[in-house]
Amino acid sequence: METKLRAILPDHELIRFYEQMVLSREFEESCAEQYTKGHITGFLHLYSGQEAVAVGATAGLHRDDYILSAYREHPQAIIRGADPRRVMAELFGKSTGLCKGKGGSMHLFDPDLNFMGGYAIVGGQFPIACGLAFSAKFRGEDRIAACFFGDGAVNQGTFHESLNWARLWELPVLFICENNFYGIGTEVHRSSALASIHRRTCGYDIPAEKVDGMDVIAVYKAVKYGAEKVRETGMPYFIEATTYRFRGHSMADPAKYRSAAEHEVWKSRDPIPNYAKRLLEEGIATQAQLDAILAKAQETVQEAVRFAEESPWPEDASVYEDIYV
Amino acid sequence: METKLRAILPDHELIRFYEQMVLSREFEESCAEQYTKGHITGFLHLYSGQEAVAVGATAGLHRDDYILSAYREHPQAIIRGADPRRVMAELFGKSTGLCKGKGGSMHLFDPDLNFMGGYAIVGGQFPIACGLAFSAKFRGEDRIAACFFGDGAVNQGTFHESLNWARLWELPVLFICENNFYGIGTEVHRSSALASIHRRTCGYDIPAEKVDGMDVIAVYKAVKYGAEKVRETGMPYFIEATTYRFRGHSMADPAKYRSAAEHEVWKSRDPIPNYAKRLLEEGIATQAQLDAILAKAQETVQEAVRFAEESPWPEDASVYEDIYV
Amino acid sequence: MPEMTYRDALNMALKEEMRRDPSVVTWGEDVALYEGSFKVTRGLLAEFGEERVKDTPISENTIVGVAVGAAMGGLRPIAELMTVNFALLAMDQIVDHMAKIRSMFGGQVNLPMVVRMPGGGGSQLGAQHSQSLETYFMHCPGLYVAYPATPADAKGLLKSAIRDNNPVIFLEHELLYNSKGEVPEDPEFLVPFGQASVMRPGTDATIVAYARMSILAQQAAAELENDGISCEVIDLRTLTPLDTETIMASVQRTGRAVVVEECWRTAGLGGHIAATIGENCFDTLRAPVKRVSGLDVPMPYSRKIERICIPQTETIAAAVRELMAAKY
Amino acid sequence: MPEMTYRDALNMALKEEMRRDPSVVTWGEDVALYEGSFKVTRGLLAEFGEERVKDTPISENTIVGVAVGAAMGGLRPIAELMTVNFALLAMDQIVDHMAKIRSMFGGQVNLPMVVRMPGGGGSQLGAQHSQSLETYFMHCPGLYVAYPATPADAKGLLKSAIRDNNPVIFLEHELLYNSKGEVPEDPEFLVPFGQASVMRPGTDATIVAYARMSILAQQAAAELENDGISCEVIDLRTLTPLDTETIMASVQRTGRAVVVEECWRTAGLGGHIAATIGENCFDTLRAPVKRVSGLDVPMPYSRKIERICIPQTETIAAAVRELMAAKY
Ligand SMILES: Cc1ncc(C[n+]2csc(CCOP(=O)(O)OP(=O)(O)O)c2C)c(N)n1
Ligand SMILES: Cc1ncc(C[n+]2csc(CCOP(=O)(O)OP(=O)(O)O)c2C)c(N)n1
Ligand SMILES: [Mg+2]
Ligand SMILES: [Mg+2]
Repeated sequence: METKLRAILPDHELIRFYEQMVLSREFEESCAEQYTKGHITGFLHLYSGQEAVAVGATAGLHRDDYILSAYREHPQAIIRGADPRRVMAELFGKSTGLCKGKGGSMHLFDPDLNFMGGYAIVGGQFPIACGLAFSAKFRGEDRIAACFFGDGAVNQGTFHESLNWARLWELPVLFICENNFYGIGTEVHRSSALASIHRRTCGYDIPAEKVDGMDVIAVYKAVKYGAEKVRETGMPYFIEATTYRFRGHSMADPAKYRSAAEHEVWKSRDPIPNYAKRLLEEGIATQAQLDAILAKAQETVQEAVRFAEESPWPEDASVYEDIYV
Repeated sequence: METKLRAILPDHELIRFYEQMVLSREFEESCAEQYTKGHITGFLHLYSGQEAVAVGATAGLHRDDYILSAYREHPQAIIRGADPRRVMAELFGKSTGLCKGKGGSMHLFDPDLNFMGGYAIVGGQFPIACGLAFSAKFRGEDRIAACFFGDGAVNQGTFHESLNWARLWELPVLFICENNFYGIGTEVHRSSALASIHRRTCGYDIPAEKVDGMDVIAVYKAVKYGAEKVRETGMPYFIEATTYRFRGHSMADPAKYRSAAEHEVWKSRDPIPNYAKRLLEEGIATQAQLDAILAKAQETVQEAVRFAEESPWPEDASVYEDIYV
Repeated sequence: MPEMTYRDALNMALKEEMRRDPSVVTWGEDVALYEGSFKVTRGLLAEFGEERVKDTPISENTIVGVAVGAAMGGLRPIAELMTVNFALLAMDQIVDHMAKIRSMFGGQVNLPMVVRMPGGGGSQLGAQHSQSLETYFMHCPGLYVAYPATPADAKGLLKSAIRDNNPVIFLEHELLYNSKGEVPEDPEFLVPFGQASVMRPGTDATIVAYARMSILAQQAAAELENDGISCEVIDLRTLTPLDTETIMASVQRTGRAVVVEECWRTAGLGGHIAATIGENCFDTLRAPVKRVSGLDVPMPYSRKIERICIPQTETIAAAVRELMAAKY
Repeated sequence: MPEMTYRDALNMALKEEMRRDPSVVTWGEDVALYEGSFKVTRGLLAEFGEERVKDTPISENTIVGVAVGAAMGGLRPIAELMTVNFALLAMDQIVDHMAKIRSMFGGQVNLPMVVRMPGGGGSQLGAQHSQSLETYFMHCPGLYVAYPATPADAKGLLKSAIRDNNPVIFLEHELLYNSKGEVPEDPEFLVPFGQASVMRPGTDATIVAYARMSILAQQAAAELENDGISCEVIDLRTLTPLDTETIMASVQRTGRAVVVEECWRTAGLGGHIAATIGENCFDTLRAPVKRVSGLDVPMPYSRKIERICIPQTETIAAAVRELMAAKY
């Protein structure tokens, strides 16, 4: 039997999870539309389906903890507190964007939020997370670095080097693998000798745990526990969250390598309606409240699009700015 | 109780092990002398102390099997069959050298012997071994690739990438870690989160075994078994041979980071005199025979030095040769 | 001759060579089941099967290294890196191994292998995905470097690369994949390495370029023609070997040269070409050799400013005009 | 001013800066207990302890990447790669991260970090251990690149590198570690970036060089003096920023230039400098700019032939003589 939600968190936090997941979904689906319209260009990797991971995980962390991720990171930034308007503006390539239009979809960053970046080189964020964790440890700060990455990233050399390093230097890193079972078109068992990813930490003596990444509460609990362990021991900890992306790898990918049946199974596990059901069943929210949350999210996203549309382009001269101090 | 040697191999092979270990040691010690005289330049990494690994392992492989190693590889080449004269000439930088003086100490190579190279980039040989194994598998050849490397190399990204790859593609690679407990001045537990190196293969689902690398017979048995497993299953296998180098990392290293006491313990485990004792005790060789073997080895090495000394330098024009076909 | 895209021409080359020689194999991230992130390997898995067409983990250094080993073992591997940007993870196997093994082992072994990679900027992919790293490969003896501009060259150069017994870096431009041109169907159609193509003859100035820059240079030359300026456009086809002869012969005639490089200007390959022209044509040069280069900045995402960072038809034309106008 | 070695000058710089600023930390393979493979970090562990001076596993990409993260977190890390050759394993963190992070994140973060690496050939270390990869770093916007020639510059540039808020690639030449010179003891002695040093004034020809090549250029100039040829020797000190002003001012006066680079000639940084001179001094150049470069070959081990592959005093002198003799 599942624990009752109220036994875990107060109502307003439970509801915030829902708000954040809905906002994430709405934001991403709006991005798809803006991409189709040609307002967003380049690569666009959407997070739809994986919301429970970012929402649950962010809630399980302290506000001071560093977060790093890959290129599928809009919701991670927004949940951490980034202004959806400035995120959208970044995707539009406007000067009001989070990174002045220099980063784009794959490179969101906000140091004030300790959101230390989206990275587009698969595996690039591993050593950087270790470095941030080292700096925190060095200064005796009570913060950890949470490093998100995909199932495809675990075969990159940096994964190995960084896990070994984090354990050896006893660094406060929480590794969070978002296992959505595919790296572009390659299913995890075709890229990993050991497809059960959390078991790969055995070679580094790093404790690991697997969690249902479609269940925001399960993710929250796992990350909260993991983050506490990291804080307590000063050592790395590893979480594998199994999840699914409802869309292709990027907007360019029709995802023909996945069967309709597989997709259906995962659709039935959509973290948003399932969580809505629990909120309703346990009387934490009414349908009217949930509808209002959706409406508000849609409004926020519309406002973000409007802001992005109306924002100015970067000045030509800006190409030479922000390179050297 | 140890198995009697004769139960394992016929006398002449047992004696050959001794000959090879003695020749290796004599060759290396002669190199040290030639380095001091300025005849050998550059980096010189000597194998003294680790002979049981190369000798036992080479005997456990088929003549067709590929061997790859790092930069501490003179004996590995010689035991495989390389002419000591041409190896010494290579170290002298002479045109008669194994690689025409272009490779030097760290880059011995002889394709006729399937000795596929000494590599000087720590970890560089891992993927290459996988590629050779793939080519053998692709053509349905009954050969495997034996890849030697040190304890320091296991933290390089290529180790991880290649182990994962070898298991995933089911490649016939025998990984042989020569754990001499130091990567230059860094002891293994200061570079590896899991200092018991063979246990690191758990994350790749590759079977592994640890063997006493100071015991030529133990190494021989382990490698023979491992190579057979690889041939049988078409899958990688991993051996960690614990050993010790009696000299510094290279001629430039006085090895002050190791205690005299530690050195003494390992000296008492010197693979050569200990094996000699067994040969004598079990009546496989007389002291006179062993003395003759030493004398012959010394003669071979002297002849190698003479050959190297008398050989001509490469022509200046040769710098442009052998780059493109 | 049929018209086809650069992408299809590459695909045709791969198929023809794999049919011709059973020791040709190919692998990379998503090249098999997914048929390539840019679909260059479409149909390969179906035709040649999973022993010859293989998906790999995301492990770039090992993708190249396994090819090095397989080539040593006598196969003719073609490794694909999903884009040239990821070659930065494989520089060790490319520069330290692929380029050096033959030479450092005294010529005892060949590496008949190709590493294919799409590259170039202009698609709003941001700093980490828009690099033009051709200088890194050209600045590495032991490698050949091909970078076709047209569909026909794409086919002919790739086939030559696969048949060559030297290790070849084969660059493809992401923005050219959909470009079209006539491509010989002949399965023996090869474009030799080290022979630049004079895309357009001219008398007033020589424009030396490669890959997409050659296409832009052609457009610039067409535009300049209207102003009565006649440009000779040389497409290098291979950066190594570099066809200095064709370049020098042209500059000797025109007396003016513009070198166009998509890569960063500072320490870029254009400097080498310009310097080589300077050394060889000192007497005949009527003006300094000009370089039109990518700006020395990490590529910004926003299309508004990304455009400025890459040579465009108009910047090339402007450089030629400046050169013509200058009085020396 | 005391005489000391280049090695000791570097060591002094490290110690002074670590004393001055507790956020300066350093790590690399064998830098702590072993005190560095070239002993540049001698005494650091003893003085600053194991939280600030750390040995690492053999994981070059991560050595740099951890420094990137630590710098982002507000420390001032100095990462040592045992030699520049191993930077090929770290190109991803160097080029894709260290060089780009500030810019791609819109200037929201600085990376005050240094990556130190010994490099250069001439020690009979063979193809994989004798590379001069300075072009790779110079050809990467977002990085500064320093490469001192003298002990005083070694100290002054390293101190500037550590204090700089930009990411710096700091190259050291293996064959200069034992070279001696006067070094200011002043802990505030800094050598600014982007200011070349005129090592020797002259009137007939300008020799532009860096690191060990500058030392050889000085020797060549001394030799040429005997033949009545007066050379100005410019040591670049930093490759990025490049002090083009000093170079151009000199060539404007002398009318002749030789660029000396230890790296491979093809697509090497010397081409960029030669081309830049060609662009800026077209009117005043009395002869083509000459390059003296490393040969375009993987370095052979044998000292007999290794020597040929690296510019030597006599090859530099010969190039100047040729330039003086040439009639244009
Ligand atoms: C080093 C590198 N290699 C290849 C790529 C191209 N690429 C982008 S995403 C991706 C798949 C990553 O899969 P995973 O880590 O599972 O993340 P997901 O996309 O599923 O979130 C690949 C191969 C890249 N960006 N970086
Ligand atoms: C990529 C790389 N990094 C660093 C070095 C410098 N280096 C040479 S040997 C060595 C230690 C290797 O130790 P190990 O693998 O245990 O081999 P051993 O020397 O003990 O035989 C190091 C760090 C190198 N050659 N290559
Ligand atoms: Mg995935
Ligand atoms: Mg060791």
